[in-house]
Amino acid sequence: MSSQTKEELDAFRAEVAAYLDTAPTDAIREAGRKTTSAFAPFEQGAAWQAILNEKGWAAPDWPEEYGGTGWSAEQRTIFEEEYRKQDLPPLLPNSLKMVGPLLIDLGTEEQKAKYLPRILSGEDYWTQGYSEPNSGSDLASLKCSAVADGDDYIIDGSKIWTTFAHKSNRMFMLVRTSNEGKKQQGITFLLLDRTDFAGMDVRPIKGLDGHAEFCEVFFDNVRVPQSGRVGAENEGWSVAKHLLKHERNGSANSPVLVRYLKRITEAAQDETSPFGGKLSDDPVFQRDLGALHADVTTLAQFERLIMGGHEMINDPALPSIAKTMNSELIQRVSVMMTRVAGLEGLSMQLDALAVGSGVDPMGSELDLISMPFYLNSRATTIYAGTNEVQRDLIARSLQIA
Amino acid sequence: MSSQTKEELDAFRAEVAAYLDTAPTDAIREAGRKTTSAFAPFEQGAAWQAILNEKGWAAPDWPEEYGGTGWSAEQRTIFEEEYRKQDLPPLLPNSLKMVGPLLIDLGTEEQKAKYLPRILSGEDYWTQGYSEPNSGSDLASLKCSAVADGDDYIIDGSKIWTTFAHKSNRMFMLVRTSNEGKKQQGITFLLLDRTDFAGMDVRPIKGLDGHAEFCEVFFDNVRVPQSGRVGAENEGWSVAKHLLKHERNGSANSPVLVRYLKRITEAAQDETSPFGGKLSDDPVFQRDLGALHADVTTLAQFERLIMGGHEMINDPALPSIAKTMNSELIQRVSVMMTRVAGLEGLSMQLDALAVGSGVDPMGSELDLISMPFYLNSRATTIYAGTNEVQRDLIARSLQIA
Amino acid sequence: MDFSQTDEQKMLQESVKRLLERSYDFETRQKMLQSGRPWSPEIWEALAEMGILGLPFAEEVGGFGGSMADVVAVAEPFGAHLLIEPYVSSILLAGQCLAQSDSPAAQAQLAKIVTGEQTAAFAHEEGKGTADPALVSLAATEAEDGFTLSGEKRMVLGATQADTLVVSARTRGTAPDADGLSLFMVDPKQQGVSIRSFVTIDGRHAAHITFDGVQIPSDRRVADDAHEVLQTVISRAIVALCAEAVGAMGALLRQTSEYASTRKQFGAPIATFQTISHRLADMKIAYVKARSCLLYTTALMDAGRAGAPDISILKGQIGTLGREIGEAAIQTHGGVGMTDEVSIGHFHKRILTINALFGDSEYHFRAVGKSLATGGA
Amino acid sequence: MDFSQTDEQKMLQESVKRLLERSYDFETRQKMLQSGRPWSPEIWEALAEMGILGLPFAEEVGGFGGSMADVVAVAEPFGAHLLIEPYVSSILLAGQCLAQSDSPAAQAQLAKIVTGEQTAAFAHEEGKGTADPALVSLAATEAEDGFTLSGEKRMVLGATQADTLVVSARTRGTAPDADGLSLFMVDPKQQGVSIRSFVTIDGRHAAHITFDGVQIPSDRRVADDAHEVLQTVISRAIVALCAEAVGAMGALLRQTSEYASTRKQFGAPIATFQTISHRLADMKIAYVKARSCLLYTTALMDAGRAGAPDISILKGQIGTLGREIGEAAIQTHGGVGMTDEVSIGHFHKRILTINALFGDSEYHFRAVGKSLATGGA
Repeated sequence: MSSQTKEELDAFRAEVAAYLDTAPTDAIREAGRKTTSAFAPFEQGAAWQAILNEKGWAAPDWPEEYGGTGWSAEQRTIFEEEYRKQDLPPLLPNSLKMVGPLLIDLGTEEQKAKYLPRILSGEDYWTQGYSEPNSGSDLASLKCSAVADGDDYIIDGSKIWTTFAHKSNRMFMLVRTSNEGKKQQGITFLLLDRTDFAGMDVRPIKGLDGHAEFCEVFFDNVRVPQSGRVGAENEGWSVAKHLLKHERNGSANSPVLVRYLKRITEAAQDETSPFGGKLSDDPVFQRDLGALHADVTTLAQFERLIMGGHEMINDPALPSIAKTMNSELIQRVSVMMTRVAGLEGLSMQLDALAVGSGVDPMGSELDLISMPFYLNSRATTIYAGTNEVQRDLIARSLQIA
Repeated sequence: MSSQTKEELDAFRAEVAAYLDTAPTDAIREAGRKTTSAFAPFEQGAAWQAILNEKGWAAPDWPEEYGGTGWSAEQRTIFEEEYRKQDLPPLLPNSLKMVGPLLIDLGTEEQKAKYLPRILSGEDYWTQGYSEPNSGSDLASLKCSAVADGDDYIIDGSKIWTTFAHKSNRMFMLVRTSNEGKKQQGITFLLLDRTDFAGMDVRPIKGLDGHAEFCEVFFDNVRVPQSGRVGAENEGWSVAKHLLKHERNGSANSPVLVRYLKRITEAAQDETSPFGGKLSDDPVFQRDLGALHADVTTLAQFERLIMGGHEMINDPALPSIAKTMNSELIQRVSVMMTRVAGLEGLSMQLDALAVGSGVDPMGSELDLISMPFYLNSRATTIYAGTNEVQRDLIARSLQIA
Repeated sequence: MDFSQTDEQKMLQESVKRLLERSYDFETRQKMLQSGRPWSPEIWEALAEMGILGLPFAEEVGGFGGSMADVVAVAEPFGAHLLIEPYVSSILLAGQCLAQSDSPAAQAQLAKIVTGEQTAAFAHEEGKGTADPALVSLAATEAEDGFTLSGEKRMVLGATQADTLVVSARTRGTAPDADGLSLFMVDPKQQGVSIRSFVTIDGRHAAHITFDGVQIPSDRRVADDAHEVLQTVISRAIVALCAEAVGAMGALLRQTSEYASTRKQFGAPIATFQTISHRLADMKIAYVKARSCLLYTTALMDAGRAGAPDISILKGQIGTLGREIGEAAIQTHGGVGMTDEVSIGHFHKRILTINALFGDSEYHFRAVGKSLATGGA
Repeated sequence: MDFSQTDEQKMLQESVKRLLERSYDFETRQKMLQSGRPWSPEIWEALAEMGILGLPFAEEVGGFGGSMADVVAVAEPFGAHLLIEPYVSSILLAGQCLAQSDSPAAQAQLAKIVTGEQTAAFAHEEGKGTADPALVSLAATEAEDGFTLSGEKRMVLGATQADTLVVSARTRGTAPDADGLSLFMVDPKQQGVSIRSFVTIDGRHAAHITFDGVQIPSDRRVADDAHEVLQTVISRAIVALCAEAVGAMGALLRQTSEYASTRKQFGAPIATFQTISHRLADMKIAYVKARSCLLYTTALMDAGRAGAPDISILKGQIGTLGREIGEAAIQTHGGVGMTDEVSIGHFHKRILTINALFGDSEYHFRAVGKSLATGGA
């Protein structure tokens, strides 16, 4: 329970609000408004992280000794809420929500000292090397191999869906170090200090929205030091499972949806219904908005129960339930956004979308992001374990053996 | 293509309309208005069939030599349309759509002569003995056994979901005559001349709507003549598959849905929206009605393409597609009906529902049937092969081996 | 806000569960229904003895000053056991209306309700449902020394056995004015009151009640300017009804999981077929959503921060998610799920009933959207 | 009504398919898009030679008097190959508007369109979409010897390469009056016309066009009282667009079935997982529904019996079912389906575009319901 009084929390809220009103640059704000993905525009995301880090607020979730804020659950919620009252870019999740917490839990002291500060400052960006062209849902079938050679591993194979690999300077990955036993055995978790080792080749892949957000990375006899290993050799599967816990259970996902819905609702004040009157006064719009808002609210309620330590936190299916709910809601919100954008969503406007381009969008800024956001959000039910895999896991929790 | 001119078809329509305006008794009309299932109230359904049979119109789909009408596809459609302009009870399907066509295709001359006329006249009602308590979707695992003994079979076991078994005088059933080979082998198709053979016990099962529409039938050393067999011994599975074709592909299902939607639309003229004004003027009602009407119309379009001999008729998945579409639409229409009924749908009114009871319903007649219809229609995705089984079959048609 | 049950709530819930498991299993309930009895006086007495009837009332009137969370703790097992007794109608609706009143008649009546000696029914909904109290139009015309009631109330739960009716009526204005509403205590045996009783699909006894020039003395008006009282009382009753529904959903999820794990077709438990297992997963997601929304809204209410949109979100979610779970449970059970003999369909009918009372999910979702789009939420 | 293709239609469709398979495979199309070319003049010429450009026009203007079913027969393969050429915009929209006119200027222009020598674009939609022509508000003010156009048209397909624009405008009244609409032929290079070009998500070139006091001589007005002409022309174009969408849906169904049958995870083709196989089944059901609705509505149109609700049902169904199929195809393909490199997402974007043009499925379903509930259908 909270150790702060209502007055202290109000003061904290005021402090956060004041800071967020002044700290971000215009480019960072523009990047926030133009975010169409879980991944903000890269450069502005990194710049924003550096600014937050100077304030000491880059990673509220982390333990204080590693650069966290030491905030209470209420304070973290207040920070999230205030953050989402503005259109600020989300911080890039791979480093802060995945590698960082993992190293804090399982890394060596050397690894922590070397990597954590540069994660906080945004100097390092870690791309995730998990999936392979033939290992998607069936991740454990991965084949990209690492063969020990002296103090090094020699890596051969390829990784795909490595988000922002072409902008990253570091990579965490799963490699096959043994073909013995079950496929989950024989997997090792590696940290790569660079993404330009000799023999590494990064090919950006253009997505449906016209952006290259993810990449394929090819490894041809790439030599990397064994010191980058996290956990023991052939124990990488359990390291990855540990990390997934952080990825899925990291923090509140509802505030960003609340923000998008608010933008949609505001936009509807300026739109005309084809049946006459303002779109915001249209009963069908109101009904659909209400149903969607109810589900977003329930996601928030669920998240607050979890953060408040409700006993359902012990349910092993919880991360899968959270992932399923969140991803499917993102998609529904994105559809609602395209409904409001109408025809205006049909034009490709990569130039106007680029932060700092100075190109005005042809419609509103919400119209501008609607279709890229919709298209990009189709991936939410695919990445981080498809929702089919999640439902398998949820169902498993219901089995009466 | 039609051999009739537009004038001939118009004259035919007028003849049908005039007949349907006068032929049904009040009780039959009341039964029609109070039908909440694919099965009309039993007694009035049979009475109506007898009347239609006198006119020669009991089975328009049958070949003329067995009592069919010899109508063209257009005439059959016209008959269906005129039939559905009034709230007339559907004819009980088991006999007319299942056993009749099956006997016409596969029965012996003796069987045809003995059974077909009494099916047409409504004197005989055939209940279906397929499912067993442990053999539902997995019908081929059925265990109810028939052991040859002289010219007879001795039946032991039980059948369930036998619709109107407690009102029927005949039964067609699948029995196990052999345990050799695959489970589909060793099944035999039997006609039972009576449903009160010594050792037969019929237990009606009350449904969610409070009606006993289906039954469980127990067989304890029941002796029946082997002459009731259709097809060869152990060949019953292919006989049943042949029959399923008739069940699923029999005739147009959309007209009854069109009728229900019309009743809903008319009722909405008399209802008030909680947001003010008439329900029929409420945009949300209009949108939902429009989407549902579009789907009902598309079912009708699909059915007319099939009746018109479009090449898609050769698709082996067609019966499953038709069954899936139809059953899920019935359910959606029934939900819409309960929405219009509101609170009025919550009262159990078995007395008012009983044809001829003289008890006035507490709300409108549509309110009266809404909840029983909704509850009963939950079965449409379960019976005649669950929709899960249907989707398995549809998917099979897409497999690229 | 705290969302976990206190130890006291856990004990309370456990004791209710034990009582119902002992005396209110599904077969016992069905036998009572088939006998035509509108309720079990024995259970009512047991609930009175346990203090459950007095739970939501202040100590001054013999209650225990329980919170919304306390009521939710008992209402969940009520739903899981398909209770037909008039807890919501007599205690949370009629009783709470009386409790908001300082009229001596109301207080005297309330005392009998708290002890379980008598029950009351809340005659409020009209037409096909009265989602907003402002839509009430039953007329209370001022007359000599009182009022004359004329009009109809529908779906009055627990009316059959009620000793008194608490009736919402309009002394002035027309629907949808929030102004001009009053609450009256009416003796159901009074002249001009006609009661048409029936059983609801979820087994509760209820009635449509016609008031034909019913004379009510002034001192039986227990509240005027009653819109706010009605909203407060109905909001709390909605939370309790939703807790009943969540109890029913939990039972459906548990029973359907069990059935799917034991029922075999094609040589394997049907839970091993991915379509079934994913449907079970969807049921669980729906249940987690429903329960999260219930517990959060309950906490909001106890913190005095539950506005109309919060109640609408809860009511809308429960109706929608409950239907989803109920329909999935029936489909998974197959033919067996279509019968009156197993509890599955009864749970579903309970959920459908709760959805239809006090505005269905369609109404409430739209109310939420309207409030949002016009800047209200 | 007959719903099966005639032998002539089969031949026509086959020849279009062969042409596109030869010259318009996905890689070729993508290269053209990447090059920034708004179309392939070679394909356009080939279509002209095959008589496809003249297909829907009367023989007097060099056409072939084709039926709606004929157009549908060629539009399905257009959709299956993601054609970016302005067949709908130049032939079925602008061209058909001109064909309805007896003005000499219109006839002269039409002759060039039919031969493929020139193309035209239809400048009609405004704001975020103009579901009903009566909503047009671009002003055509009477001026000396003609009209002055002022206002904006959006999402003018094929505007980039068009030699002439056919513009809907209002000479009197205000939206939503059906009265007072006219059609004008405008030279895109004329003073006061500003064109902001862009590429649509489905690869078509289009523009927003501003008219700032553009002077139009009277003889360039090709229709007045044009609401009915607009409705007729747009209805036929909608059917053709829906045929494109159905072509795209068929391609998605086929390619996704193939992918699911070959892509292995957990040691088996993913089509063997019941969730995937049932999703494929749902895609097929959606496709059968979409195609049934298309063919039936086409036959209705050729029989002169397609009313506004019939067109709305088709447009609504195609938008809804198409989205369903497209989203299912992407999900089934997983990450690969999210890339620009395979055709799956491009088909989906084609379907989304068609849904948004001339009123989306939400609009049309509601229009159907409104018409029904108010006794119109």
